[in-house]
Amino acid sequence: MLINYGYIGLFILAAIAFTIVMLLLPAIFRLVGINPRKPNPIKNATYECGMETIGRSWVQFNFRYYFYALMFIALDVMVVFIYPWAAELRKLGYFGLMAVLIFVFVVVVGYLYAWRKRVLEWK
Amino acid sequence: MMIFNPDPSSVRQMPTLAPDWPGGFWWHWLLFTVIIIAFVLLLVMGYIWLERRAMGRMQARLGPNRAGPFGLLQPVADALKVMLKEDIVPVNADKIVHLLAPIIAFAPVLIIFAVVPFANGALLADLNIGIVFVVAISSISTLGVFMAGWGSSNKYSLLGAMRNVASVVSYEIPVVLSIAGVVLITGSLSMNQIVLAQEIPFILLQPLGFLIFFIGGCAEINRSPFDLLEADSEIVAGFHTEYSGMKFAMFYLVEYAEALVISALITTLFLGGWRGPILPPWLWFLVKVMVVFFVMVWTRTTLPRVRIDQLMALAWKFLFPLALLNLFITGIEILAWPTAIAWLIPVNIAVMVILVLLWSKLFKLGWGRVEV
Amino acid sequence: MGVTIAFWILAVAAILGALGVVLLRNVFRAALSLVLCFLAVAGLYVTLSADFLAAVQILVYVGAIAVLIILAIMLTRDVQRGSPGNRLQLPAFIVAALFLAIVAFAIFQTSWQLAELPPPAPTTSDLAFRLLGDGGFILPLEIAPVLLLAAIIGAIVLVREK
Amino acid sequence: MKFERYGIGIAKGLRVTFKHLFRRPVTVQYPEQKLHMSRRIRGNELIWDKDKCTGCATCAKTCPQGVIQVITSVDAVENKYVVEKFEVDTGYCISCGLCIEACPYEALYMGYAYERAKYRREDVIQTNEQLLPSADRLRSGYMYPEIAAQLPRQTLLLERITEEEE
Amino acid sequence: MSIALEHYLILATVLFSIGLYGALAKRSAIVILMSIELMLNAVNIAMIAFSRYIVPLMLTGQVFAIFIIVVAAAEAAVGLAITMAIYRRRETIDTTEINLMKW
Amino acid sequence: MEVTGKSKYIYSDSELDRSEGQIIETLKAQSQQPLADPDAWLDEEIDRNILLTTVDAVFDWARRYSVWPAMFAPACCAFEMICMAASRFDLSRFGMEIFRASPRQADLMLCAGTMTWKMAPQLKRIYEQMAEPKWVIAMGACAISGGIFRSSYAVVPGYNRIIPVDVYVPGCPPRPEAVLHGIRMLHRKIAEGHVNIELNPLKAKQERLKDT
Amino acid sequence: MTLKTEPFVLNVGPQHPSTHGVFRMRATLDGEVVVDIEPIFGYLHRGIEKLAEERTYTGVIPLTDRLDYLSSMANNLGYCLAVEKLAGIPVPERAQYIRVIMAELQRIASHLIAVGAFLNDCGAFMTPIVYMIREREKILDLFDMVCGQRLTYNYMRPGGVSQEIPDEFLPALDKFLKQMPGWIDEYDQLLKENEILLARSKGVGTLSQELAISISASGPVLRGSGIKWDIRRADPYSIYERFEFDIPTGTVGDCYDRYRVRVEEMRQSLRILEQARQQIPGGEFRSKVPHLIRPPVGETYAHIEAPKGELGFYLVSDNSIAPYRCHVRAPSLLNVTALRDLMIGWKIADLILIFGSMDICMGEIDR
Ligand code: SF4
Ligand code: SF4
Ligand code: SF4
Repeated sequence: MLINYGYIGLFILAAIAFTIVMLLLPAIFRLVGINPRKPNPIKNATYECGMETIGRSWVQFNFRYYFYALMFIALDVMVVFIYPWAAELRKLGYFGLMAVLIFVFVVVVGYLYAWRKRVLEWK
Repeated sequence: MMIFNPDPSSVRQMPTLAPDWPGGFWWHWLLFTVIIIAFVLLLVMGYIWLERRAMGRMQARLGPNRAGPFGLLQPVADALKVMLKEDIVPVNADKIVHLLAPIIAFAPVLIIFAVVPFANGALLADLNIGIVFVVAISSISTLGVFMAGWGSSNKYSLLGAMRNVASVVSYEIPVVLSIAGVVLITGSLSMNQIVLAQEIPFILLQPLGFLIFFIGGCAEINRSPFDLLEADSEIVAGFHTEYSGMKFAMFYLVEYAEALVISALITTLFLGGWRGPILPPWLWFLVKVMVVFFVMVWTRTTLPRVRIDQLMALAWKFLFPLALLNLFITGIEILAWPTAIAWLIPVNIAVMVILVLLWSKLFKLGWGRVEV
Repeated sequence: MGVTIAFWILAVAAILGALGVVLLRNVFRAALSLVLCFLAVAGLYVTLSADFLAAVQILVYVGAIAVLIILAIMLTRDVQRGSPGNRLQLPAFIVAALFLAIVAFAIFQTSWQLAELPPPAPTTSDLAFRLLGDGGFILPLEIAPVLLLAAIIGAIVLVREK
Repeated sequence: MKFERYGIGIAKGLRVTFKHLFRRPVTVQYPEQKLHMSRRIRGNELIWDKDKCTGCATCAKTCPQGVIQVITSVDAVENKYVVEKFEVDTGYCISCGLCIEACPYEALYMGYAYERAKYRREDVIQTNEQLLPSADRLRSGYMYPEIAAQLPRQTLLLERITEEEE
Repeated sequence: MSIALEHYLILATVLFSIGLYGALAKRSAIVILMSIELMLNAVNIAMIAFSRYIVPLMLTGQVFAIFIIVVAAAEAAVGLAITMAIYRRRETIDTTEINLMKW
Repeated sequence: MEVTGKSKYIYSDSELDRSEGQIIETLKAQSQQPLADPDAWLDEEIDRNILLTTVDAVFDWARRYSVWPAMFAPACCAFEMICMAASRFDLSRFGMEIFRASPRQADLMLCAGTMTWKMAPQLKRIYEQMAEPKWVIAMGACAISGGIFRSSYAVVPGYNRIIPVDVYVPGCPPRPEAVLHGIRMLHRKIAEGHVNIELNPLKAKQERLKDT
Repeated sequence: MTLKTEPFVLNVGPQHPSTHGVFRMRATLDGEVVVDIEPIFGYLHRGIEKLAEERTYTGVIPLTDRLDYLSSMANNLGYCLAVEKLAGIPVPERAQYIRVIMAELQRIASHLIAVGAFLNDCGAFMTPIVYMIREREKILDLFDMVCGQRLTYNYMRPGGVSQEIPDEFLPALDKFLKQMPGWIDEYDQLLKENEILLARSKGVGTLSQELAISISASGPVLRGSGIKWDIRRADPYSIYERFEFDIPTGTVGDCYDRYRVRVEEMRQSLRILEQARQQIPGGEFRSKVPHLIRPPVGETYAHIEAPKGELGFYLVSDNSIAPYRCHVRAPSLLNVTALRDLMIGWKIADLILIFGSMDICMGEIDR
């Protein structure tokens, strides 16, 4: 089994290396002088429809985003249990089905609570 | 040095990385790594070309046709040119994050292809948790996009990045649950096993799962009606507003490579992967992937964009409950009729139609304050 | 052999990532280095033949928890402040170092009862049976969602606008 | 989002785009195929008939822009004006055609050509000889029905003449 | 030289200590939460290593690890929620500045 | 959430107006004369070695067929530009349909319309923010000379007061074909102008250093 | 407890892909929600009204072309009506019909762009606008045939039109009238019932009747709110009282209504065109007018129903060859004043949508 992960691990390294090489190409070109580079203060300023930026750029966002992430994290954890279950359901039988049904039901209660409390909406 | 002198009894049979393929481990790895990377790059270029041409035709025009025959070299020209552009790093940007973002966005997409079965037996490695691997790795890409938005220190970028996070966070769950439906039928997490189990393409057995996966997949990679995070008409170019040159090209590539991932996954999970008569497996795979991509282009040409709250509502209030229902209905079916599968096709299609209609109705009535 | 190399690389990456979390002043970067640590740990799981868990690690930690943390950073505007230490830095360091020393000592002193068998190859199905099968951890399994439910409700109550 | 129509609206839209896939594109491949312009085209140049022009400078006065510059000297022998310099800055002219309407001696025409992009600003200005009609500087039929009648019929997208001609 | 149980345990301890240091010495609540995640991760490594080397067929350690991940997720969710709730009232998440008694 | 009062902006309106006015006045004072046209390549004979010429040819080819325009469309001419991108004239045949909203990713600024002094600082800013190499096509009388509004107090008499213009396309508005012709001329310029291969990187670097 | 979210100021425009020109909105956002918006314009202020004071009455016509450059014919018509009223110039019958034909064609062309741009702002990646431009192109061909330009026609003159329509014009017009209804149907198929579009635009940016009246909105924006007001009926100019047509109105006044009103108006314009085509008489195309018009001292106001609303020209004459004062009542400018009220509380995406549904032309707003 580990041999497969050996392949994958090396592939991951290769993929990252490939990406970095792709990014390095323009840098090399620039050293050779093919790619232009003429920085100036205006060019390096932030683009905002041709205006100068008003205020800071670190926008602060609404807390509403948090609820989605929250629901997501709970359900994601649920998925962790669902996958092995799904793969082996035939052998686990109705008992397994019931177990996961109860599991999901309890989490879904939380989901319904969130729905009821209208945190899954943008007002 | 006691630490590194372990008890002889603990020295056990570690599986060695021995060659299990003619030519040995390294050759196997090298060959297929090169093939996969080249394949992905070529296919992505093909995608770009296909999209521009198909979209052109649908809009009653021609599309690129000057660079090379039929404009086939258009993506090459674009790639070269982009490589030759100046690279701008805004002064306000978090430079390291700005630099790392394209890498973190692009590498995972490439890595996913390591386990996609292009032909019988995945090329590089057939992981027995293949599909979980794909789901897990693909969640890293989000981070790259977020880093891009953050690192640019630009308001539009940040808005785009936030939108991306919001959409990924919402659509991951329905997508993953619809995949679980497929896993239920196959009883295996290995991508190749999933293909092998598809005597009947799962699009027939899991029509609802397919629908959810398609919509959710498109939303996750921000295609067609869900392309909010770089919505031209709203937030300029979204998270890559401040990127130029090769770094921008990376994001451009990511966009299409992700589309490729989704079409490859749809092909593998629902359309029978490389299976098919007469033609060689890889060709079948290619054809199916292209067809799926064409559907994506088609919807992109036709549909308007949804708004962020609608995007979220669709995921949380429409797709997610349906995905759960689908999962358990499939589970019961599997347990009740472990073998007889074929006659479930009409049943499942009927179930899909009923569920979707019912849910649309509820949606419309504003049950549980669904309306947005 | 391959496992050894992989272990060392991943261990170094994990420790670097962890150090980054406590040493970097920019909170956003600290979170990114936490992600690096998570990924390295996932790799370590693979070297321990826990492939499913590795995927779960990435899925939950990188895909969800890291995103949650980054969102929290965005929402609380903590970046501007950086991540300074408090007055307890030195004592904390001593505590941590002491802990490390004691535990390391304990580890080397214990003679572990190592099993001879190789681990089962695909862990997923075994996991499924351990979790859901007869005599598995069915009770904890059913308690877990209650925990999640409590977390959801608690967090919503805490953050929601009145 | 409401699904009042269960996605039928979306399906209809998809059908329209799909139909277009098999329609002939309306594109003209510009540098190779060219449309016949309107017979009254106001191209972006002026054409000046030196012989007919009397140097009365009505055009210059009518031009809302003051684009036309006419410098004349008096020819005492023949008792008429001689145009020394007739200059049009086509980069400034807005092709309104008022000068053509105004010229009492029918000495000024709009040009039929439109491909007059230049690399330099100075090149856009036309003086004396550059304004005369020639083979590649056809006159347009704007305000001159006789000329219009000789020009080829305009290609209309409505009729898609291009199709037949190919 | 082969990798044995001790290696993993030492690694886990190191990670745990770093997390411990972070949790004790940092002022930002979010960084403290991140440090706690680190500690949980370290425990997970130890769990899985034990499972792998001591009871390879039982997978008990892995099951434990899954539950720890559940706990970590819940902890992160609630911890960050508390952080945010505090931030909303106090405009800060600096633990030294948060004096709960004087709320 | 209620936000009330003027305090919601970081700068007050009058401050913004005043600074805007200052910027415009400075720019106006600087832009009394047109900038020189970047046309040196028209006369210049560049001799290079064979290798570089081949590489150059490939690069120029790529640049030529992948000119992405920035969206810059202040006035009427914009609609001819849009028509040019639409089905009848189809800019995409030249690989140009990717209108980039962000100047960072664009190569060509198609100046379609009247430029007012109020807008000029933004124009300059957007132009500066485009990544090298970049080109400019002045489309229409307004872009060349101010056109019909030349005598107006508010209008910049030609884009070449602010930014260097590569190709001038007269007309008001120029027909889409005319602009396409201009674009083909730009292609020629890209092909023959050999954007930049600095043969002596060291020297170039020194020059760069000198600039900054 | 209100959130202590820092208001975050975002510039939308002046150079923004979907502000239809150089319009700038300083939006204060809370997350994605617009809490305040300040429209800033003047980026296209070209001084048209001032320039008009130093040109002859005929020389002003090219300037009017560039007011609302999407409906130059209508602008020409409005200006010429004003001059005729001021100087008492008669217009021959045939010229009236030609003018009506042109104005209605122009209305269709302008609405095509308005609808296309609106749908494009919804994010339907280029397709609707590309289709609509294709149809507009057909109309432009007709204009091109008549006056030799595609955008700035400069066709109408005080006392008629500048040239007789060419022979091939009327057959081409017939063809157009035959084909156009089919095309409009096709567009309706494309997006009229699209769920996403409905969800995006129904109920969004509702302009109440009171507000619409109090800002003196006009055109489709007003009619979208359900007010039957059309200058062609309310104060018929030219020969509009001879034609039969309906005034389509919306019910709610949201973006979708405005979009539908425009589409229906195209159908009505086709009806008018049909009738005008049937009735067009022979005769002169221009009455005898001196080369330089010198109206008597006085002032006048003439208004027409331009595609975007009530377009009025207010002229003051001091008996010279140039107007003493020329003021334009630009429909877009008045319609755009509703912007702030419509947008507050909506999201950034809606902001663009609402802006698109107003159908604004910067040339006219800034002048
Ligand atoms: S008006 Fe005619 S005749 Fe008089 S100067 Fe002009 S072109 Fe010559
Ligand atoms: S066409 Fe108009 S602007 Fe051009 S020269 Fe003649 S009158 Fe002047
Ligand atoms: S050149 Fe003519 S059409 Fe173009 S912007 Fe200027 S006035 Fe408008």
